[in-house]
Amino acid sequence: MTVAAGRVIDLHLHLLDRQVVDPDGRMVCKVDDLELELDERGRPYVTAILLGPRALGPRLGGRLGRWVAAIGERLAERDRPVSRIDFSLVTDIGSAIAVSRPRGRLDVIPLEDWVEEHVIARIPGSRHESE
Amino acid sequence: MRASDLLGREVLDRDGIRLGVVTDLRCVLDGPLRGGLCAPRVEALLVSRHRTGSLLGYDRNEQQGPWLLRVLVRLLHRRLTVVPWTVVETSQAGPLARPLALRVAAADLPAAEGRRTPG
Amino acid sequence: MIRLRSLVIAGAAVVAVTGCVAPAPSPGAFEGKAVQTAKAALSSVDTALLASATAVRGRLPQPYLETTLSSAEDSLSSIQTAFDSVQPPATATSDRLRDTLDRLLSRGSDGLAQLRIASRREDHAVVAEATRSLQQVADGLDRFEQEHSG
Amino acid sequence: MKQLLSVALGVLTAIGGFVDIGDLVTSGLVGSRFGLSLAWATLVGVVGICLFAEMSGRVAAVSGRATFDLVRERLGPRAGLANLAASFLITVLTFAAEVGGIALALELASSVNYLLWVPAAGLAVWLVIWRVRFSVLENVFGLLGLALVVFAVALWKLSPSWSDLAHQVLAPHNPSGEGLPTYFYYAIALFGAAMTPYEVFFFSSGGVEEHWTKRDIRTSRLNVFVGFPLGGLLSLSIAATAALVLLPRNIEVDALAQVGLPVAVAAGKLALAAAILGFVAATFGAALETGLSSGYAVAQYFGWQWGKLVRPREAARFHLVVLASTIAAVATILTTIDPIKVTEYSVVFSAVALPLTYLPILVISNDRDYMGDKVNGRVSNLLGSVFLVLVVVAAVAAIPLMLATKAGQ
Repeated sequence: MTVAAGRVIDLHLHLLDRQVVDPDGRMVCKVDDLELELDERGRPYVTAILLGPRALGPRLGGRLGRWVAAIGERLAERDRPVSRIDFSLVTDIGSAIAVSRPRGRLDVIPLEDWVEEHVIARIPGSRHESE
Repeated sequence: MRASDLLGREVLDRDGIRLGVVTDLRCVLDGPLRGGLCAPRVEALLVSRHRTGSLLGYDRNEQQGPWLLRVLVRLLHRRLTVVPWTVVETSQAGPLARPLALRVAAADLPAAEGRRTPG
Repeated sequence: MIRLRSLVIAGAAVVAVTGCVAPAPSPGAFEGKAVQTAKAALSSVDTALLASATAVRGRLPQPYLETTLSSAEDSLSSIQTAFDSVQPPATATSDRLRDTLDRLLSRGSDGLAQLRIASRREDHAVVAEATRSLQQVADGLDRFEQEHSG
Repeated sequence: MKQLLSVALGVLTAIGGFVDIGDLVTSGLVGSRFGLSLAWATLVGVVGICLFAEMSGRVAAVSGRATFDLVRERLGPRAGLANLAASFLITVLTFAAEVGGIALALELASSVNYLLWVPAAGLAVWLVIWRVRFSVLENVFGLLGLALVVFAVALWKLSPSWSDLAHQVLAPHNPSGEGLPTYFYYAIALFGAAMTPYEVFFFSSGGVEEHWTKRDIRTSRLNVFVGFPLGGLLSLSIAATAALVLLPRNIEVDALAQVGLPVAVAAGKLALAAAILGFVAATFGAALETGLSSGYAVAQYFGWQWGKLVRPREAARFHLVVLASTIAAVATILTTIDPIKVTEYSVVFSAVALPLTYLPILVISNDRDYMGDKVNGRVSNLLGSVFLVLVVVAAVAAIPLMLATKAGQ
């Protein structure tokens, strides 16, 4: 599905909770929430994809949602804002949302990097493809 | 503002009558050009009595099968209203009123057409 | 949604609890429990008999035989423990019922132990003897079940 | 020719991969207690899993999205998370049952207590997931699982009255003098054993990993429509041998050893060795599938990189979940809880959780935004709706029946 200007989409049905993939086909994250800003005529438009527990938590709602958000807060480096991918990087809206920058250079998933470095990389064989 | 700030919000019409809750944001890709795409701009709110089952898509698509599910979901969403963003009260700037208030009466709003969403 | 999860957990908890033996309140319920016990015990004894007979015909490898016999023994012993932990109602009939069944279960346990030991030693004479005794236990359990199931 | 071979391979692995510890235990148990009078439940379950797997395979091929991606998209993050929690717990419970099954099968071959085999089995499963390529593991264990065909051979050697067996299947009645609740409780267990959700997670995730396209839909259909029913026949053979050998001797299956006994009675040592090989392969293969599926479900919900085609480092959180599930599964069995009981609960809870994944797949396979012209046809939708009702009825009835019958006692 390619996107033409003027196409109509329903944000919740067609954008939220979809998989974000990078140009190498690697999975980046889910669209946990969307950042909106008002244009000069007071109409909201999408400026970024928000991700991570601090974006997902409020959408879960209730006590569980607060927990998720609080855990995200604890894990995040101090003063680091909620992870976002600017909408200018989005190249396609289909069954997945394509972005133009490789996962490694988006710097939005610190937990994956931490698990990779401190757990998985220490297990022998983690650098090789399967045989 | 986040999309989730709008979704699930109650909507009242000019006379304070409850219309339902926001189940989705209908957007047109004609916002400011950012990168390769125009940013999706919120054109209208989809307002229904309940949130349950709205994501299944049957409330917006008359053809989608199977029959059994379509009937069940549409029963829940008998009244899906499309509220153009232009009639949403945003004058008091800053954070949007909670619940959302409209500048028109419920009766003046068009019911959603049954045809599938373009996309 | 939270409800669903708690339902699953509650379900698992109830299952865990009801799996234990409840005290038998009435003579009728006690008899029912005894019949259930006899039926389960018969299953264990007959399993051992079938495995042993198949091995005698040279159709069952030794490790398989040993595993089958010891698991039959384990399950009979837990059946007996469960039955013995039930408080019988204070009637002469219930006491007689309990004595009869308990004797059968004990003879079954002895027979199974004997069969397992003899099978491991491949002592054919003792295997034959244990088989005969277990066959009697099986007949006894079968009769017990017939007599007491309404 | 090469294509024909690969199709044949796919079908054979689908047959061998169909049976797992849940099918082994439930089929043996039901056969020994109810004869073939519950065969209809297996047949219904097989039709259901064909339908379900075909839809999710088609969705994977057309949209490139696996099952749990869609669960979150269609149910939203909140209901999706509750769904994830339930599905994940049941998948890990099934994983534990499979690990227990491997250990029990190895005990049958060695007479070394199964508890000693459990850590080794868990380690082996994890190593294979960590190091071995997807296609290799799928093919090897699927093909070895075909050894279970000895149950069909044993059935034939028992030379039963076929008309009598057919009568039991076609005119179902409850022969055992056990209550109707117990009868229907085991009907749901058989249904759950055939339609386990993890099979669908695995099947659709595999399709996405192997980059299925519209052109692969036909192959996937062939695997499903030929492989699964033949796998179901294996299940029925197990039930039939139990019905012929164990039922008349008052033996009610409560151990894996009893399931294999009819094979020894009918066909001797060599056949029994094949049966044990089949047990090990079927449970090992299913342990791999459930272990991977636990990772798939979590990673797909949260949008993490998952899969076996990338280096483990590139799917770090996915591999962490798989590792944690493996440890949890091994720990569960090491509590000395009876693995057969774990299996019995896992198939019933599978039936309880089934609507959670079935519904989103049914919806998406009708959605033209995803599927284009590959949406469900009339027949698929008719059957799909019938099964939606069945799946919901089974899920709702399962827990009350479990309580009423004290889990089938």
